[in-house]
Amino acid sequence: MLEDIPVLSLIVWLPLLGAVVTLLMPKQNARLLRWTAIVFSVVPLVLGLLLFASYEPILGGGAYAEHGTWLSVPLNAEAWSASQGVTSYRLVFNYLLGIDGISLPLVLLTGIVSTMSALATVHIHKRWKTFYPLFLLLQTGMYGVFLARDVVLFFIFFELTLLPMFFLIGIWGYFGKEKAANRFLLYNGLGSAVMLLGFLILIATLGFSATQTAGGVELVYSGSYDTMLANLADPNAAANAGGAMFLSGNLRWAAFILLLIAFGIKLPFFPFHTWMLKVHTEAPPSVVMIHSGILLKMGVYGLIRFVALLFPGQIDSWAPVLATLGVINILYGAILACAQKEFKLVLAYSSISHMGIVLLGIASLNETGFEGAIYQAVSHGLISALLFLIVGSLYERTGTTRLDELGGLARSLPFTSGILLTAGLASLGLPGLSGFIGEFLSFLGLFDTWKWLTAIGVLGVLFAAVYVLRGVLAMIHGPMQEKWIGLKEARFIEALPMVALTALIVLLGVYPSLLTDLMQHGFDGLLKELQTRVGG
Amino acid sequence: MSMLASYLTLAAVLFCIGLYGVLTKRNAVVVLLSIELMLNAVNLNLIAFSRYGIAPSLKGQVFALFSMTVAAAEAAVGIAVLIALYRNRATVNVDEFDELRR
Amino acid sequence: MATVFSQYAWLVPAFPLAAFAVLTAMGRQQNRTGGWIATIASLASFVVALLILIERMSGNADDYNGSFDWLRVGGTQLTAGYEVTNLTSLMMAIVTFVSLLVNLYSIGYMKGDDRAAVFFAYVSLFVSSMLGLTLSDNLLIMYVCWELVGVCSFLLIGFWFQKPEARAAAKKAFIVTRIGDLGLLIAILLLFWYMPGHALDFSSLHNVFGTQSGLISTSLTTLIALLIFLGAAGKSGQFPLHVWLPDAMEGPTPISALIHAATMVAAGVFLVVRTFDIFAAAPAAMDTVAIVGAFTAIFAATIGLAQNDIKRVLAFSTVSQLGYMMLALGVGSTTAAMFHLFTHAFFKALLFLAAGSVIHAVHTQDIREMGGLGRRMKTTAWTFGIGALALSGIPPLSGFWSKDAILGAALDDRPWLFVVGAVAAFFTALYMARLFLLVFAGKPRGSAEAYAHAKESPAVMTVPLVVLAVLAVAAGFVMTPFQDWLGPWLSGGGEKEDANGVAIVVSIVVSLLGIGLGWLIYGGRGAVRPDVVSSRLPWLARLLERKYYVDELYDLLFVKSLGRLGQGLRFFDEVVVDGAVRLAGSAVSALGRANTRLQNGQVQTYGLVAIIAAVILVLAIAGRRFW
Amino acid sequence: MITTLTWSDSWYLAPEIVLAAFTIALAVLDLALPRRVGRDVIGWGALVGLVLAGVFVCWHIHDLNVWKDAGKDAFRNVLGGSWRVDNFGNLLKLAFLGATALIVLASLGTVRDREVPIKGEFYYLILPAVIGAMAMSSSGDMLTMYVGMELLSITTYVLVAVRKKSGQSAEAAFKYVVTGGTASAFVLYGMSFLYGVTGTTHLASIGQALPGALADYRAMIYVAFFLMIVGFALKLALAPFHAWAPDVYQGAPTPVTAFLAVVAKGAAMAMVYRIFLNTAQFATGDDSQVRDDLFLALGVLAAAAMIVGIAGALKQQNAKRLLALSGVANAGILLVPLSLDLTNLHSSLFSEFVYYLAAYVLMNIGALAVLTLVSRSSGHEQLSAFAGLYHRAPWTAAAMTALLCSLAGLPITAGFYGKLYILFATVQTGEYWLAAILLGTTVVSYYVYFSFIRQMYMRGGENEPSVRMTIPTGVVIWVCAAGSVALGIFPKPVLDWVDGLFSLTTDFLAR
Repeated sequence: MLEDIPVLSLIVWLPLLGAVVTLLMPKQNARLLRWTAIVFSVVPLVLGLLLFASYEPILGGGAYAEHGTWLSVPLNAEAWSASQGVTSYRLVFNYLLGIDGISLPLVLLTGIVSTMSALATVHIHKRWKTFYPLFLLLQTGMYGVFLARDVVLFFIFFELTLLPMFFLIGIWGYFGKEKAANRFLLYNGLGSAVMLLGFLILIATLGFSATQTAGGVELVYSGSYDTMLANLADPNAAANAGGAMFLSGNLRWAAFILLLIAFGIKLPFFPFHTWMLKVHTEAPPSVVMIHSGILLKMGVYGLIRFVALLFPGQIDSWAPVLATLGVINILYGAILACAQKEFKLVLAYSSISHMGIVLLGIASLNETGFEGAIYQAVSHGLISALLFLIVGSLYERTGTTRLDELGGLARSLPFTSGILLTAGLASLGLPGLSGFIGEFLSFLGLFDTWKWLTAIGVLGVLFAAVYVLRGVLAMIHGPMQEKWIGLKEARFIEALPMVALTALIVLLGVYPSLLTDLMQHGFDGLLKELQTRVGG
Repeated sequence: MSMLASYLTLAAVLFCIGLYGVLTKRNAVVVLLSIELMLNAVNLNLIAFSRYGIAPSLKGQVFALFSMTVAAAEAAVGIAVLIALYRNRATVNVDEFDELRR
Repeated sequence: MATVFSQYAWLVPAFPLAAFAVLTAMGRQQNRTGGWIATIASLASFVVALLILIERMSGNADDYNGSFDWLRVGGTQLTAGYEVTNLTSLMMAIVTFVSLLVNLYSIGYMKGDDRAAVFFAYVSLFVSSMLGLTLSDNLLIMYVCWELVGVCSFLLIGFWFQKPEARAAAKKAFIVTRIGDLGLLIAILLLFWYMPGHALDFSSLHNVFGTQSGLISTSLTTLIALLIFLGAAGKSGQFPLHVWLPDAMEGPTPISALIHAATMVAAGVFLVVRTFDIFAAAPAAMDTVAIVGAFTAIFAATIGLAQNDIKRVLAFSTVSQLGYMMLALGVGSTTAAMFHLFTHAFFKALLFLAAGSVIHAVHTQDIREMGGLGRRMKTTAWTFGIGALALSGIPPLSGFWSKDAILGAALDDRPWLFVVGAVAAFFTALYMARLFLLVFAGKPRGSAEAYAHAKESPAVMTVPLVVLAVLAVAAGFVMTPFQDWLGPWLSGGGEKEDANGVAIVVSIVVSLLGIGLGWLIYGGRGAVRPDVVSSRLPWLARLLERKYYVDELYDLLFVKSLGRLGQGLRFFDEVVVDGAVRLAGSAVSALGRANTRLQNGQVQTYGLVAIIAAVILVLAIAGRRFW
Repeated sequence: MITTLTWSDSWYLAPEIVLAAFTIALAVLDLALPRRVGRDVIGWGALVGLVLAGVFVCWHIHDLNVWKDAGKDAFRNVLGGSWRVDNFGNLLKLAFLGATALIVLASLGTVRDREVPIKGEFYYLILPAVIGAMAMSSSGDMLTMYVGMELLSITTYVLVAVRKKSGQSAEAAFKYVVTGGTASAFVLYGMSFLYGVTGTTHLASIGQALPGALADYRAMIYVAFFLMIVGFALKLALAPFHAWAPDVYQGAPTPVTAFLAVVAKGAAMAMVYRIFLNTAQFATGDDSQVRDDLFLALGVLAAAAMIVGIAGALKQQNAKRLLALSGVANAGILLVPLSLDLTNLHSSLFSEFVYYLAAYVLMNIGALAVLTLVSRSSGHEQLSAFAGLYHRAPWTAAAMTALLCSLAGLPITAGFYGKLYILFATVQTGEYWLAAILLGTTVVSYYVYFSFIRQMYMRGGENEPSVRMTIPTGVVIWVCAAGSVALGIFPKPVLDWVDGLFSLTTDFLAR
């Protein structure tokens, strides 16, 4: 049934439709706007769940893939036609959407976190009619990133998330919002510029395909991911390329490093992390939920999809570098998280630490590690979304999230505090909650190859306990200050996403097969490549 | 060839004098005159090439004629602009034309 | 024989889990009924566990194993499953029994607390995960439950969250045990990659390590064993990870009885027993276990001598007794260890509950403010006395038999450890005598008003005391040197405890000596002044009172230095990393400013710059061709 | 060979003749019309003239297509080869005419008598300027090119000074005259050497003769080209030859600023393309050193322009100066395709250039049109004039956002696609350093252009006066904004069309 409708396109474009719809609505009716946004966030989620239900790992997502040509622009063929009989020489940007075990979990994550964050937009108090279209536009960008199978399309969706985020931070943020928005824009702009250069190198050196027709040769450059994979796998590709420049060793390294940095900034890894601190502290909570919950995961996804899967040789020899970076991230983030006085910053640094675990998973270069990386991404997405949801809810009530100003909140806000504690425990990797599985799989994967590094990285788990407990307990335990006595417990619309996210975190922690089974065949190609490389 | 070389040298010197004038003279009128000097250096160049050049042809002289005409027009406009400016500022000192800055 | 009840073993943890779910869902409204829901659930668990135990005791029942797919790791499917063996059934029975009693006791103890429902929810979750830990058939699931019990312990220590001490203690408990957990985690990682077929279940471990298959080298085995022991040490409060356990006494007393005396802290011992094959294959690891155990036993016992908080004395006693169990394991006697775990569960739970009863009555934990309470609370005093005697190792109480089994095993294996154990036993008897005498005998030292208000606790609290007291007396008879029933049952008939006359005599003598000395000092006769040590050797008294300054050392070594490192990195992050970013930014703006400065409005300046630029361009690009 | 102007030749000069005729007619009309009659009618007349000229250009394109289909060369030499009708010229002419039409239309809505007292003059002087621009893009001879360049320059000198009561306007004009004159002198000086080495001023002939002259007159060839490069760098305001541009742009009336930024720059660019592609390719011979140096110099200038332009704009508070500096950067981008090697793989430089030029026309004119509106309501041209525009005129703010996205090169806009196309070319030819600089400056440009967005959306705005929109300006703004977005989403028709029309061999290599 799902195969017959363009389900992926629906997932991508429905939020945009929602954005248009909200634009047509009256300006003052916040409820109407909010519920429209919620509906348009839920529908893609439902579609994603249907996909999830019918997805067969063994078959892959081929049945759902959508192929189309978006642009086919001419490159001047005169010189070619004279020498090689090329009749058509074009640059093609495809509209390729696809799904597999790597992207499906992230699509689901996007749906879930977006929906929850849409519910959490009750904390937005002004300019709704501008907020919701941007919010929905952002969703289109995110879905597009996870579903696009053409590097240019991917890039466009990637950039498409930039603009709404800039506004969402800059208009609805807290005190230093403009600065935060600028930082976000510049840093991510830099990242996407680096990424674009990498992609262009890929297109120019891997994205070509020549078709022999009756009239002559048709030469095409395209950003199609599958074409690139096919060219990579084809040992004769360089010869087939004819005059075209094939990806040489040096270029391969250059593109690899460029993409690594590009996605590393998004991830973010040390020392490219400072931008996200400001975003975490200054952006409105529902936006940070999306930022920390989904946008950072675009880095994870990019690293796996474009760095690991496209450059098996490079990632093979750079695995120690990645693993070291991962360990640095883990410890650096964790130790700094221990030293913060502002809870949002604790969470920001903890994100850095957790993303280090993702790097470890990727550096392990085995199925376990990759699964761990994705699992960690999904789980961190849920957990950090939950944490920021609570942060928003607390900030709404207390006007601060500084650790030294809060305390004893469990007295007046037992429910919120309980959820906060659960989320904190999940964040420190407590078994039975989702955070553990991702960490475990990543460590397990890396341990096969880099035992000492893993052992050092595991220390991060200890620090995680330190900073999470330090932060969470400072807020909810201890003596309560007078002024927090009358606080009101979370409203239903706040409690709903809290409970839902908690439930998901527990579910994924208790029954991890739910996700790991999805990813089962996602890495077959790469692993085969790595094996031949290692074996041969 | 030596003939050409000397003309070219003269033209180059003239050009440089013109350029120097443009860059240093305080009087706006002199600045405009210096531009004319540069253009005239070029004219000299063209004529020299047209007479003593590698492939002598009339084209150079024609070019010089055009150039003179155009330069005249340019000078006219330049002086007109300067007059407008002088009316406004009551000075022709280039140094004082710095209201538009930064 | 067919297993009738064993296949329903999953019900045992399921009941308390259900209670937890119900209590959480219903929230705070259930302060009244909450206790009963939890109690009924643990009763149900106890019944099932008891049935299973009886079934297993009736002889040759097969081990039962059930599992389902849990997590796919690469090509390997990890399962979650449960396994019923003699060991697990025994452990299950202990846990369910103690938790039943503690639940019952808590109904009285927690009466009037407006978060009682939360308390019972936590307890139920704890019981459930503790049972899961007991039942699980592989290390990974065990690890999951292992961490869950840790969290419940953390939650319950911090139950009175408004007390800063409780918050600090909870945090400390979690973090210190987590250090041990990391060891266990790394051990699991190692096992996963080195075990054939990535198997983590206990039967495979037995097959690989127990049979000298040589699949895994001795050094690696030692490493794995030590890492597992690190985990066990964290949970069981072995030196140097013991620091959290005394602080954990900030929690409600029933919790101290249940978690920090009878069950969870014993999980470390249980873990080593479960993976004993690995230890057995690594002699060096065995030495470590034995030495650490023995050292902890004597180390904690000496500290117990100088503490003034009733629960802290008991806590150090627990640490010390756990050290005994580890000592037993280190000298190769799992039966002795399990036996002591078994008896200790009863008498230590008894001691804590009785202490709780005292605290309930006088609202203080400082023994210097007690005294003479025996007259006001007879049941409590009697039961506490029985527990103290059992702990001190006075025959024929249960503690005597189990301690004797350990000392006997130590004597057989490494006599010098026996000496250490015996000295520790002396101190044990001494501090228990001190504790009992200071609390229940003599004249009241606290305020008269408090003494007047002190009265016996309600039945719901005393009944568990009595039941436990009976068991503290009787439990030892399952394995005496004369009638050894437990040993063969647990170890499948291989191990037979030999009566060791020397051990028996020495153990009785040191216990009596300890009690006697205690009587002389604290008996109120003034034979020896209580400040005999503190006046002669003030530094020693101070050392003991300050717990050998281990906390202070850790604070200096780890907490402070982590804080300093954090500050340093913060500076680094703000100044160097972010500074580099700002520097790049300001470099660009400096270029912009240079450009702005250039635009001074002087067209001749513009021309000059242009000409200079032109010269540079020509020289750089064309000029390089000419020289 | 003596050639005379024939009727058929004048058919190929029709667009220019039309414009010239309109200039004269409108000048006469301006004189004849009584004072009290508004001069808007002259503006509309100029618009008609521009459109008519555009129709003729289209007609030429059609003619050339017919020839092409018939198998003939799709170009026409007129006046002894000094004038060429080919699609290179035609496409650029269309761009210039379109841009001028937009500017005229926008100024019809905004130029007020107080600002430009001699409005009629403004409208009819813009026409000969366009003729000059067209001559620059359509000449086959250096001489004609030079005359075209001067025609454009001299008329724009006047246009800049058109607010004759304003000291700023006159000062800007003076600076422009001095710089423009010097630039002309440099260009001309370089041309004279080129003539000296080859003995001809005909571009194609120079191209043929240069490889032969290379052996003996290498230094002179260097001199010739570098003098021209310096001259053009001044004209194009490439960094660091750009310092005059912000002053002049600021002092000139905004429509003239737009004209300078778009048409004058585009025409100079066209001239550079024409000259370098015709003469500097040195297609034969192994000695490619001089050629490489020349194109490297262009690349370096382009890079410098991108960097300095954007960096300079970073701290700029005056919106007009900011756009001037952005124009410097964009000139750099426009120059990049030319500086790249022509190879089998990469020969679509003209499509890249023309596409980005079109994008640049739209975004720059649109942005300046918005600026006119905004500065008129706030009375100044500082960035803060945009404060709260989102509240005052949400739709204009939205249009401006689209235009800024295009300027910043964010998807999916014409600016994005144009940059992408050029970037792909740089990567194809292996000029990664240029790609890196282009990308790096693009990132910095986010900051620059988003400073408008910050003002519009995140700063005050409730107290500022409202913005009064006029229909012609509104039309221009929306044409530009919609065009920017549409070109970004569907660049294919334009590029297919350009690729079908333009041919490297026909337009540059055929004599």
